[in-house]
Amino acid sequence: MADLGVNVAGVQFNNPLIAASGTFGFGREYSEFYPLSTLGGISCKGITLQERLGNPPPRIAETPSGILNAVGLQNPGVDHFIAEDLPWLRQQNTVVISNIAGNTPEEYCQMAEKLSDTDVDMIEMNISCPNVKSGGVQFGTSCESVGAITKAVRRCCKKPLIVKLSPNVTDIASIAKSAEAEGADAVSMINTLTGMRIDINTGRPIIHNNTGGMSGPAVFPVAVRMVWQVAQAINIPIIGMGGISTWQDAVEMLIAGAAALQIGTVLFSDPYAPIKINKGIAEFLDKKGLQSVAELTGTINPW
Amino acid sequence: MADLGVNVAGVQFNNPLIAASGTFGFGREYSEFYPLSTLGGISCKGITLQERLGNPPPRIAETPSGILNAVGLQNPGVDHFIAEDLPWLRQQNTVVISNIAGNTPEEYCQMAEKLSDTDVDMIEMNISCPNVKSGGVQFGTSCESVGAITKAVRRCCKKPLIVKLSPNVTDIASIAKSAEAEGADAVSMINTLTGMRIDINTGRPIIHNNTGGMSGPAVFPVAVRMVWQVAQAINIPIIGMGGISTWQDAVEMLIAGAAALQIGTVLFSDPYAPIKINKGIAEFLDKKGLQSVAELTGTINPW
Amino acid sequence: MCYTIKQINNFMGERVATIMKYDVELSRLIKKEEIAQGIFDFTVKCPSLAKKAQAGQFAHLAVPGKTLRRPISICDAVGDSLRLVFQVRGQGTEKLAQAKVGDDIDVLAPLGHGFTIPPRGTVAFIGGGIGVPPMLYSGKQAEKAIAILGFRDKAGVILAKDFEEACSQVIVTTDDGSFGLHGFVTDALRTVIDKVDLVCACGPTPMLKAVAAMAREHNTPCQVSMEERMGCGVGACLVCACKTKKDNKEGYSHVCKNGPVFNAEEVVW
Amino acid sequence: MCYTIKQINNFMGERVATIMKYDVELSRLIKKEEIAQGIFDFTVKCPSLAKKAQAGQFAHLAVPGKTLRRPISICDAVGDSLRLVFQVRGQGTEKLAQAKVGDDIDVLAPLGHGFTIPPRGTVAFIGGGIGVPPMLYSGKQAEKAIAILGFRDKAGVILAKDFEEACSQVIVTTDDGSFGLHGFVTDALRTVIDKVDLVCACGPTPMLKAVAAMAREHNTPCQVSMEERMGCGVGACLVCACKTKKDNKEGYSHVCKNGPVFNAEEVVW
Ligand SMILES: Cc1cc2nc3c(=O)[nH]c(=O)nc-3n(C[C@H](O)[C@H](O)[C@H](O)COP(=O)(O)OP(=O)(O)OC[C@H]3O[C@@H](n4cnc5c(N)ncnc54)[C@H](O)[C@@H]3O)c2cc1C
Ligand SMILES: Cc1cc2nc3c(=O)[nH]c(=O)nc-3n(C[C@H](O)[C@H](O)[C@H](O)COP(=O)(O)OP(=O)(O)OC[C@H]3O[C@@H](n4cnc5c(N)ncnc54)[C@H](O)[C@@H]3O)c2cc1C
Ligand SMILES: Cc1cc2nc3c(=O)[nH]c(=O)nc-3n(C[C@H](O)[C@H](O)[C@H](O)COP(=O)(O)O)c2cc1C
Ligand SMILES: Cc1cc2nc3c(=O)[nH]c(=O)nc-3n(C[C@H](O)[C@H](O)[C@H](O)COP(=O)(O)O)c2cc1C
Ligand code: FES
Ligand code: FES
Repeated sequence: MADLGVNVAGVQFNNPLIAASGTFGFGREYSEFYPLSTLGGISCKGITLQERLGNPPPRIAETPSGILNAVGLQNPGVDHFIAEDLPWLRQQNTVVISNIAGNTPEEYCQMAEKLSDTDVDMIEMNISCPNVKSGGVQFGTSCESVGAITKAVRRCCKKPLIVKLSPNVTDIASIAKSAEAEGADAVSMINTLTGMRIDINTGRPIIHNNTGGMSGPAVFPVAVRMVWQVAQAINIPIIGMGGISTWQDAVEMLIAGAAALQIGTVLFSDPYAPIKINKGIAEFLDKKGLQSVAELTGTINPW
Repeated sequence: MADLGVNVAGVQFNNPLIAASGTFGFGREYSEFYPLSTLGGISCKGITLQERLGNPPPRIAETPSGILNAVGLQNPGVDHFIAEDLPWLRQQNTVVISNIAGNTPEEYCQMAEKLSDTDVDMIEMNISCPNVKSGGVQFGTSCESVGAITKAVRRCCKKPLIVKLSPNVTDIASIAKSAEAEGADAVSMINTLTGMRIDINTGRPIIHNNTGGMSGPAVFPVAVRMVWQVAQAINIPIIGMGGISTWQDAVEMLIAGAAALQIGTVLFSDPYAPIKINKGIAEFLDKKGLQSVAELTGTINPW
Repeated sequence: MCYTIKQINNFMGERVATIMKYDVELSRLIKKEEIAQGIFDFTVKCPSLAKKAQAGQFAHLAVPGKTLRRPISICDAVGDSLRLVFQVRGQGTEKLAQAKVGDDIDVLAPLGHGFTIPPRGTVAFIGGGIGVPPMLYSGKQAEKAIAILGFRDKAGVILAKDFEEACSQVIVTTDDGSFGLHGFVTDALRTVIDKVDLVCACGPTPMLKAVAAMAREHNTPCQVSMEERMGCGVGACLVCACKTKKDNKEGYSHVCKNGPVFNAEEVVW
Repeated sequence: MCYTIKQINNFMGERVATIMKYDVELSRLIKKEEIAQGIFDFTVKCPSLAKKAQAGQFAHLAVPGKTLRRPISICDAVGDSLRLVFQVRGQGTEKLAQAKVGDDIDVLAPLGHGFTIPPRGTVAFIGGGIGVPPMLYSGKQAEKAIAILGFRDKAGVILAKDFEEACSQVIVTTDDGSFGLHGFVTDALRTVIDKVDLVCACGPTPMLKAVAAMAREHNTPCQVSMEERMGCGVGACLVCACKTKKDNKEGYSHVCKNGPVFNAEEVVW
């Protein structure tokens, strides 16, 4: 049988499926469904230097084949994460990725420093959260700012550094290049696509933040396109995500160029999705006579 | 009963529903379903200075709640349109919008000049077609280029000029402002969101052009968000589109800030959608005690 | 350590109630009735879930074609079945209502923190409108239960007979007086509050607020079941925020995990 | 001129076959059979559409939950019903196959340009695999019809009896020889081509290409039914492009309107 293991920036994952940041908390809830070692890794809820309360509700809305969310980075702060969540997570036999967001480059650096002294496996720098006024998205939309912040954080970060890219940009490949040039070890993409729904009876946006981030199957074609574009532009690995909900989607994203995957919204429909998707990938590899996931990555044959 | 008529840049429409460019050809086919006066207007298939054959097939793929297309602007050229299609269209008792795309600003101007001497009602400048190498999208992604081309075409265009905006950009509001500043009479938005699907068995993109433009319900929340952002930035009217498939969607888009609407992909699911949507809008207006569509436009009440 | 298909299958097979706290069960719809205009009473067979269900908890139902599940309170748990009563509000509940007897519904349950009902004493169970159903199973847990059920009008009255069987006393109110007492549930509560040890309530927020205020006035403990739009339903995604105050610090609790039932004193209205 | 609700309703009521060329009809599924593994034979009642159907045209079927309709050839038109035979290929046809007798299917038909069958003469109707069904109604239109039906193996053979009734001669071939002639449809065509005045074919592109080449060799006119992914189905969106040559100029024709049936000579293979 094919080996589902993947290696991203020197970190070995049991399988290519990583829980997407913000959809999986710090793992405790889903560990009541199955052992977390079922997943290749967990990208934890985005944390900030200080505790954040997040946005007022409503924080979620449904859209055709997708959802909008605007949680606003509710989290207990980096220190609490290190003290309370990380030790427990470490025991779950899965890769632990800490997802961080800051108001300033200095905050990102402070967090990266703190986390560098812990045993998290990787740091995922969220410079693309669309749901907070100063939650990083301003860093994520130009090559200059992405380059600058990557450079700054790279210097104080002793862990493999993943830069998480926003899809709300004109040219994602150039942005990925800037991250690579300044020392990112991998990129993860895509974060949510900014969207909005309005209650026609009240005229009120359904989400209190007015706009929210779209995820789920609806965004999948955009994610695949962007992963393909970025795969042609950079040499560091891509962690692909955005709307993956079946094993076929997972395979498609790998073919487009992803070395590993994150899945988020599908967990809300089906908490067991990771098990089914991993099973499907393994069977597909076997059917195709491939030995590993890496043999599938980037095998797209464009016209 | 409420009046469904709307006025966009001085042009009066019987109702706010306009067939979206490229989904309705030059109207002949759908006129076999119902009189075209059922629609407020028709935005014709995008035309170019010379005839274009378009892309090789496949040109379409399905996605969750949406589709991708890459027709590649197959069209008979502006002269043929003026000679063969326009006279027939003129008899259909509906507003006729000519949608144009060019390889160079000069081509846009030449077409605008030719059309200015005809009795088309409006010209919609497509600077956002993602499916041809030089089909305008390069003009549509920066403020400078949108400003420059709008300025150039404005000078040679004697008809009300609509600039059609691409959603594949970081900051659509600034781009809309540039169009307004250089004399656009209205903007229409959104064109398709670039996406991709891959056949996992062959590794081939499903669409021959590799990427295609996503439309249909999946993109609706992105369209609503962008219309809202642009409505706050400009004072010229917005023709809203992108995934409208029910009367509720239509009302939502109007509330977000659209003065009129285009509908495209929904016609493929239900050719009679315009009739149903108009009926729904009229009933909604009556229920809310509104006299006209204009009274609904932009009535969003953000948090 | 690699992940084999055997392991995967094992995981899927092993996810039984005794090992894991959360569980999803494909549950056969065995009874369906429209008990009032647009209000459906479903009985679904899901042995492993039903036996764990507690009063005030909810089920998170998958809806074909929808990305998000729909949270519906557990109205009753009898033997190996759950009873779920819901109102058609939007597209999801409309689709759910189309399920036919014999269809399988994907149920994630029982979720959340329910009512905490003391073994002894008199409890008032107050339901307003579609907040009535969860009070039925709850009412059964109390030594002495007084049910106060508020509806807009006679046509909206549901489950009155079930409550008659389950509770020592049932007061039905209607806003327009077309059935039972003319008035609001608070009018009825006022008449009995002196003899109750605890108030449990579910319904529209203004009602909950009024009930909580009255309970507070009378120094009676009060638990309220809150509603918020949900994603995961288990406490991971943090979307179902409800403003609460603990140790004098305001913050957001989560309806799906910390709730849906909160001590009324905690809720920041 | 404004658009009133009365007018709107009128439009919806008036869209009858006699006024408009294109029509959609909610069509009751009155018969359903799985005639081979994964191949379904549907009979849908749609009087106004059935009476307009011509050989080689197709129906565009709405699939619940899908944005795009699915094109399925008209296999037969009898009285007020259409017969549609399709194979489950992906999500849409899988969903279609779940329809139950009594369900209503939203059918847009009859679409496209079908076979042009002369009133006199012998016509060979060649179907390959799931290209077989449309040849049935077509075969019925010819004075003398020779049907050549190719399948992978015996298990895949469909509609043989229907063709026996409708055509003067039926030759079935299978790739593996498990039923009928061992070989391809072209092997069978070679044996009869000298006596036919026209060849009509539907099936996989390589088969069509081979059939067209053989017809050409024998100076026999040939019409082929092409497939392409579709949007509107009526010729407006231009997605269903098929490369054709007219007056020595290459360009894209559209399968839904100019086709699905083309003169083989026009097609650029
Ligand atoms: C803990 C809990 C228990 C509930 N118990 C019941 C019950 O027993 N019976 C009953 O009829 N209803 C109950 N509700 C409300 C019920 O969940 C909503 O009416 C339902 O989700 C609406 O879905 P829809 O598809 O009809 O509406 P849509 O508007 O199509 O739904 C769109 C999205 O918004 C969410 N949403 C819309 N309204 C609500 C709401 N009031 N509360 C939470 N989410 C909402 C939906 O879940 C969905 O995610 C409960 C809600 C919660 C939070
Ligand atoms: C004119 C015409 C007549 C046809 N007649 C028949 C028939 O009588 N019986 C039959 O079984 N099949 C027929 N087909 C093929 C049938 O349309 C496809 O098998 C079907 O659309 C596949 O849909 P799906 O949901 O199973 O596949 P999916 O892969 O889920 O479909 C995704 C999209 O691709 C399109 N697509 C996929 N494969 C094809 C294909 N081969 N041709 C056209 N579009 C495709 C689908 O329509 C849909 O838009 C015909 C096709 C055409 C163009
Ligand atoms: C409720 C929710 C909360 C999220 N929070 C975060 C976050 O804190 N940090 C982050 O980088 N991404 C966050 N995301 C984005 C996801 O990690 C992911 O990029 C996105 O949802 C696309 O993947 P999906 O379609 O599989 O969900 C969040 C997404 C959701 C739905
Ligand atoms: C098949 C197809 C062809 C299109 N061709 C054009 C075009 O020629 N010019 C143009 O400006 N937009 C074109 N579009 C974009 C639509 O006009 C519209 O912006 C988009 O489809 C979003 O609206 P919808 O979701 O209602 O379809 C095309 C869209 C489709 C689906
Ligand atoms: S719904 Fe996810 S935390 Fe409550
Ligand atoms: S499917 Fe639209 S032109 Fe053929």
